[in-house]
Amino acid sequence: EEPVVKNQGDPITVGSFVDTEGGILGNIILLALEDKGYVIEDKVQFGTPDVHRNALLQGELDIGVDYTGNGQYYVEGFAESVWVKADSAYESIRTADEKNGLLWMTPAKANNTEAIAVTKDFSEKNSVKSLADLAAYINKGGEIKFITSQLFAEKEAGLLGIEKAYGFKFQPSQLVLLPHGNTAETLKALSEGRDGINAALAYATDGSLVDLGLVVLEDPMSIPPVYEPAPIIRKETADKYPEVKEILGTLFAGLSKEKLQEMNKKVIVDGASPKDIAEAYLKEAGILD
Amino acid sequence: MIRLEHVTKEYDGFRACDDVTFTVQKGEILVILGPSGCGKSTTLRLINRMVERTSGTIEVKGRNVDTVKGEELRRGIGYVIQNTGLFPHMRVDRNIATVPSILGWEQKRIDDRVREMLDLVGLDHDRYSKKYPRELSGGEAQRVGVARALASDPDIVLMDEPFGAVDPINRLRLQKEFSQIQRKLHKTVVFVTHDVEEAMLLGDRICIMRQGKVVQIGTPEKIVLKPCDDFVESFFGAEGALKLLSRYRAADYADDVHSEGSPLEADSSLKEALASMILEGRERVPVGAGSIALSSILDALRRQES
Amino acid sequence: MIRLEHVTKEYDGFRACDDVTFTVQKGEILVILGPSGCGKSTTLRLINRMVERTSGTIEVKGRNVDTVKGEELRRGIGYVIQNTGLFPHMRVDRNIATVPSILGWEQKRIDDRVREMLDLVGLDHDRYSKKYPRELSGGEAQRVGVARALASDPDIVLMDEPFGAVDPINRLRLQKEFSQIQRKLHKTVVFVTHDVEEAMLLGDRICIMRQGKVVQIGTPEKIVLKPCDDFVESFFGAEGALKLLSRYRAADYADDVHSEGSPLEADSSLKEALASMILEGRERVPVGAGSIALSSILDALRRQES
Amino acid sequence: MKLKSIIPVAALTAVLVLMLIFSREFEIFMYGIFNTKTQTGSRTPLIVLFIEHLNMVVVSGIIAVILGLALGIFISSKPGREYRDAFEEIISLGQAFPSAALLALVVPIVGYGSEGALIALVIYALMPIVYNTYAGLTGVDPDCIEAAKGMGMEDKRIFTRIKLPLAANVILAGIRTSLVINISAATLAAAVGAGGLGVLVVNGVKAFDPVLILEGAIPVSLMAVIADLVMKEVEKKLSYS
Amino acid sequence: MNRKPEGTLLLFAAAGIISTFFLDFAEAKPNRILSGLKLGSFKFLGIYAGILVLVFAVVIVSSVLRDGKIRHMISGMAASAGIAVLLLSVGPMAGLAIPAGTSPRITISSGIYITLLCLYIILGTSMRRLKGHRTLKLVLAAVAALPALFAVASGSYSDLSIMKEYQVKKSQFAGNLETHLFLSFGSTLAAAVIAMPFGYLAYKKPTLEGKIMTPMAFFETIPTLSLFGILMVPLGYLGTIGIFKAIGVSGIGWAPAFIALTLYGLLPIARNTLAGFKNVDAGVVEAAEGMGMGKGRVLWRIELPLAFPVIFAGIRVALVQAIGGAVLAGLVGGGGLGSFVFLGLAEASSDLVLLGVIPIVLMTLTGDSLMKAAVKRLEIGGAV
Ligand SMILES: Nc1ncnc2c1ncn2[C@@H]1O[C@H](COP(=O)(O)OP(=O)(O)OP(=O)(O)O)[C@@H](O)[C@H]1O
Ligand SMILES: Nc1ncnc2c1ncn2[C@@H]1O[C@H](COP(=O)(O)OP(=O)(O)OP(=O)(O)O)[C@@H](O)[C@H]1O
Ligand SMILES: [Mg+2]
Ligand SMILES: [Mg+2]
Repeated sequence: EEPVVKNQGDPITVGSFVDTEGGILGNIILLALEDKGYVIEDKVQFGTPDVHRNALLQGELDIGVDYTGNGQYYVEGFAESVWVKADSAYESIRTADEKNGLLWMTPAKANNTEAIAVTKDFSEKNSVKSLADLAAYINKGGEIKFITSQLFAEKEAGLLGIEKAYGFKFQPSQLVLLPHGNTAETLKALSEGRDGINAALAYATDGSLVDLGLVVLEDPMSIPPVYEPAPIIRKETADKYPEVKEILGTLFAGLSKEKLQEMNKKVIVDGASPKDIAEAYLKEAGILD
Repeated sequence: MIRLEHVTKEYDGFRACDDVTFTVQKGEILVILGPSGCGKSTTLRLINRMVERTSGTIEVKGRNVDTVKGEELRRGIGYVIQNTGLFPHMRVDRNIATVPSILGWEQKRIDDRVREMLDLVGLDHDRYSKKYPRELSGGEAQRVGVARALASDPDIVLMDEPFGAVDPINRLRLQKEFSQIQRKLHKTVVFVTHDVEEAMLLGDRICIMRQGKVVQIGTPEKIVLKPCDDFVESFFGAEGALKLLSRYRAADYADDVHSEGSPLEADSSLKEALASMILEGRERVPVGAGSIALSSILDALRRQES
Repeated sequence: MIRLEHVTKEYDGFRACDDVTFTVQKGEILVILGPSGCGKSTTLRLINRMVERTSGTIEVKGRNVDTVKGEELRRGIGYVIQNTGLFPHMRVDRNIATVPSILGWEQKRIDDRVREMLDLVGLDHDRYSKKYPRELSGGEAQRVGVARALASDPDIVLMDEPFGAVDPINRLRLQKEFSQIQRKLHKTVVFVTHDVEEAMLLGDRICIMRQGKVVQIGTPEKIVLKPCDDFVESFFGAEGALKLLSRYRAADYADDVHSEGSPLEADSSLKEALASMILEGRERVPVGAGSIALSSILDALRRQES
Repeated sequence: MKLKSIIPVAALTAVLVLMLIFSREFEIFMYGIFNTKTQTGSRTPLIVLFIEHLNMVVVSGIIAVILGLALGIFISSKPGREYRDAFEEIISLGQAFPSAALLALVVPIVGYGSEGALIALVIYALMPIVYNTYAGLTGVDPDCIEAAKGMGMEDKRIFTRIKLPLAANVILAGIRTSLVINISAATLAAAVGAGGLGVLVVNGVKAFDPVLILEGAIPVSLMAVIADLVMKEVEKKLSYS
Repeated sequence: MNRKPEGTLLLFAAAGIISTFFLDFAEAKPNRILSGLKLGSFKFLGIYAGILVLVFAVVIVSSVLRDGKIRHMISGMAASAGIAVLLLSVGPMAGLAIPAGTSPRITISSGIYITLLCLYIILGTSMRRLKGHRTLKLVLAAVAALPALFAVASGSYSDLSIMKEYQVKKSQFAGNLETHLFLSFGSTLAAAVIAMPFGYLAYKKPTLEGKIMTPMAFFETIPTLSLFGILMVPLGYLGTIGIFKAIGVSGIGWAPAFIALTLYGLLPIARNTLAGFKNVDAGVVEAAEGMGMGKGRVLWRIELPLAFPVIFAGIRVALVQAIGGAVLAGLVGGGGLGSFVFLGLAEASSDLVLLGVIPIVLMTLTGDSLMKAAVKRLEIGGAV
């Protein structure tokens, strides 16, 4: 039978990033809450990370989804090193954000970090398996064209750090800079070899990697931070609806990197609806029946 | 009926009207005639206070115009401007009904009035009342303009080159029709033109202006026969006298002498009678029951003068 | 000089010119007169092939117009259009120099010619040659238009209501000036107008058109005195004869009889003489050394006819 | 060009140049004012982005002017007149695509980088030029053309001596409009990786960073205003009235 | 009687044939993002492609017919038949062309769009040049337009990739469409309400013209996206204040987009308001005043009605601009169809981009032509 509505006339607004994973994670939250009788205003895939962040801070969103590593941009006073380890990253942003009235729930055990992907063929032909191999390849004068987001290219915890750590340097002509960080586009460009592109920004949970015949280069020095997705709830909302906080608390705990990859693939490659995928996951995890 | 006394209008020190004084009697047509830019329109617009004078006094129907609100004053005075100024977004009937509806007449009365006015200017109500101005020819538009100005039955009508935009052939017809209407209605009219023939044909008196000043004012005969200066004389050119002849009806100068040939039309002017004589090379042409002699025409102006 | 034979021009089956036949002699002015839309402009533009005829033959200076390229034909024929059509982006001198420079005259010759042409139409070279058309009054622009059409000294000039846009007072002056120029230059002219007085004043012969057809063609006297149908008669109105009088110089009809009073100006027309008589109520007015009698005027047309 | 009209152009150009030279200082100063947490900065120097932007605008502008003039002249000519409606429909269809969407749609066809952006910008810049060329040429007083023809000018001469000079101001006004639109529309080219000052704007919007937005927007607006003023002068110079 | 072949028909029929023979009509992709097999018209549409070629051939033949009426009747009928065939066959043929695999996609390619465009231009040209014959024209238009509606409604297109995208986004589609309409129409309305009085003021006080128009013209030089972005800061601040917060103002969402679009709409409307009032024949105003109408009455009864067609034309320009500009709201969390465009751009899915773009284009075209028609209607009673 229909559950009783628990927040009559006061819908809870749920949002997430405007990207594929945001669609899935946002819908997981949305469906889980709806199942328990909450009326939700659907702002899933609401905006870019920073728009989303500000919406949470300003109360435009009650609940959102963000990645632990993004804490480096949001809060000050932490050493860079805290962001490259899963536990310290989560702890840092959780404690810091409490002061901002945002509560970070337990993140998924899935590090959606930034990485550099190449095609399997390229990897095998030039025996490039890790970033160190790539550095050697580039320094030898090998052909390279890397498609990435502007943001990744310009941060110390991103490409600049990698270049420094592994000792190579992309020339401007070897870079295709996109103003956004969604990797569906970069990976598609890579797999089609468009404009001579043979390396691309990827996220570890990207679902299309396998289908597109791509491999991610290993990063033994772990330069980019750890990005684990976690539900975030405004303190006000949590105080008003303690049960909601309860539900969100461990909602993502069961999500593994492989699981996220698979779900992402279903959406972005197969074109499934993120909502359906989220629902299937919730059923599988026994949260929904 | 209308009295201007030492009226002056300055624009930035330039005198568009300079010490103008004249009176228009009830039922009279005063034509203001003069070259372009001499201040004719300005004088006209001073009367209904479209333009406020700099100095002087203006009385309309015995009342100083300053004692009435401008808008009210204008509602009581018909006004026809060059190029008609019909409202292009209103049909003919609504154009004509403008002032009556401002005055709050009831619908029935307005409708009747529109019909009556169209009748007066010789336009068929059914055919024209629902047309838009752009569907009218120049002459038709002009008539509607006159109908509109007369709709609220004002005693006074101001007309600023009303036939200026009409081609010469239609113009003559409109002028004649206007004469007829005036003969029925006896409005008090101030009529601005720069067309000498028009002034001759319509004016009871003519007021000649130049550079803002009134140069001469009087009946057409007086002005043609006794021009006060070269300027006035040059205005009528060498043919002034012939033009004057168009003011008189041939029948009025006829005698009982019998004459051969097809008679002139009943309301032919002396000018037409003269033309007919020259065409036929005869000193006498039949008109009505009798006939008219060349010598009568030669004497006509003299007779008029006395 | 110009010969049209059974010329017809159809627009989508509508005959703008219908079986038009006429000839214009060297040095003659033929005026085409008719109501709006009767095909006057079309006829004119057929001559210089601005419009290609549907059927019939046109000869200019004895040659079929089809044997020459349209542009070359036009370079040899002056053309004045209504509203002048001056090029607004060129100064007066360059406007006038248009055809000479197309023809490749050398600069010196062009400059001289511009000066000569401005002189001819009575405009001061220094004052006007560097003005833009928009800085000219209507009458001045009209003169420049005429100067431009005559610049390359064409034998033939086509004029399409050249004075249509000028106000009545200036118009008369321009007409008289044009008469004078023509008396000097003896061009072959086809002149389109819908103004009857203009046609009378300027035309050696008048061609009356109606609905694309030539109704009557002949001297003004013939057309006024012997109109071939009601349409032509209505065109000249009751005063046709008076208008005709403006064509004749009073001096040509004077006798040696002495008469009192101030004499008429030397080139006064019979019409002016008549006006003067009526004004003064006299049967005789002095002209030149002698005088002219009313009876001579009465006989004038008759004399002309024979 | 009169001194009075040079002064604003020179002043604005000076501001633009200063901004390009001292972009770093500008950033530091503005971050001082806004105090945002994310101080992204830019990997590529402002001057490089500016040149990319300028390059895009100039190249697309030149193509659009050539194409637009040709098309405008063609459809206002006698043989081309019958194509007018068809071309007008196609161009206005092109314009019905929002510029962002147009850019998005050319990527799958021509790939990343400036080619896609150029195509989109050309389509955008075309309409005002074609339209004004057409309006200018057909708006020439028919009396003038009649007179010219009647004086024995050939079509070619009528075109170069009469129609073109008389239509010049209208045509130039079209080019001006299209240039200003283009400078501002080129901002979106960043969305398809074509670079230009839009990189800063797009990043700034995404990062919620007003400094970046201003750093991109100010030079763009300056360019647009300068182009507008200069073209206005050119218009005055080349038109007769 | 026109002896020359008709260029427009000839040109676009030839273009149609070329596109039918040489351009791709569809792409059979193994999944949503990978490229796949490109299909030419014959491979994709089979016999129906032959019909299209036939249609274009008929148009070419008709273009040399002497009798204009018959010529345009034939070409018009051929074109609308071609449109119907193309639109109706695409759905079922897509079903047949679907490749094997877990999540295959059939995407429409440029050839179909270009062929369709050629057909529409031929149809439009024929209808425009066919004087009279209202019923025939109505039938032709119906034959050309109804199949698309029918195909969409009947689910015949459900195998097309774009419809699959729609299925996924169905729940957001109506909302985004509504937001888009609100942003574009609402901001245009707001711009009209603000700009018309300013335009009138500039008309009444010519000395103020520059002061009013220059700032409005300045907005036009700021790139749309930057204006959205710049507005986020002050609005974010405003959004913390009670009353603004209550009406939903905030640095993100609809407010910056709405305000920016309103600012862009000001210039065209104010400029046309000024021009509209200036255009009113001075003689008409003089006549109105001369008949004793007061200032207010002259404004409402005479000047405004006469100026309105021109003002309305300005509103039209502003609206078209706003419909396009509202796309960028998708970047600042303002919703609207731009969300699909940018998500599609990010996911490299041109079908998703099209899902946003096609309604926008349709909205622009219908909005534009409705407003154009309205301007014409207004002018019937008006000046000119
Ligand atoms: N509002 C105004 N401001 C300044 N000068 C004006 C104004 N109105 C008219 N004038 C000037 O006053 C003079 C007389 O103008 P007015 O309109 O009365 O002439 P008019 O005799 O009617 O001429 P027209 O026959 O050309 O209509 C002209 O020199 C004109 O330039
Ligand atoms: N290019 C054209 N196409 C169709 N009809 C035309 C064309 N040019 C003229 N006509 C028609 O031919 C007829 C004669 O036109 P034309 O210009 O010769 O008249 P007009 O006697 O010069 O008149 P107006 O005195 O008004 O100048 C008119 O009915 C006109 O509508
Ligand atoms: Mg006046
Ligand atoms: Mg004509």
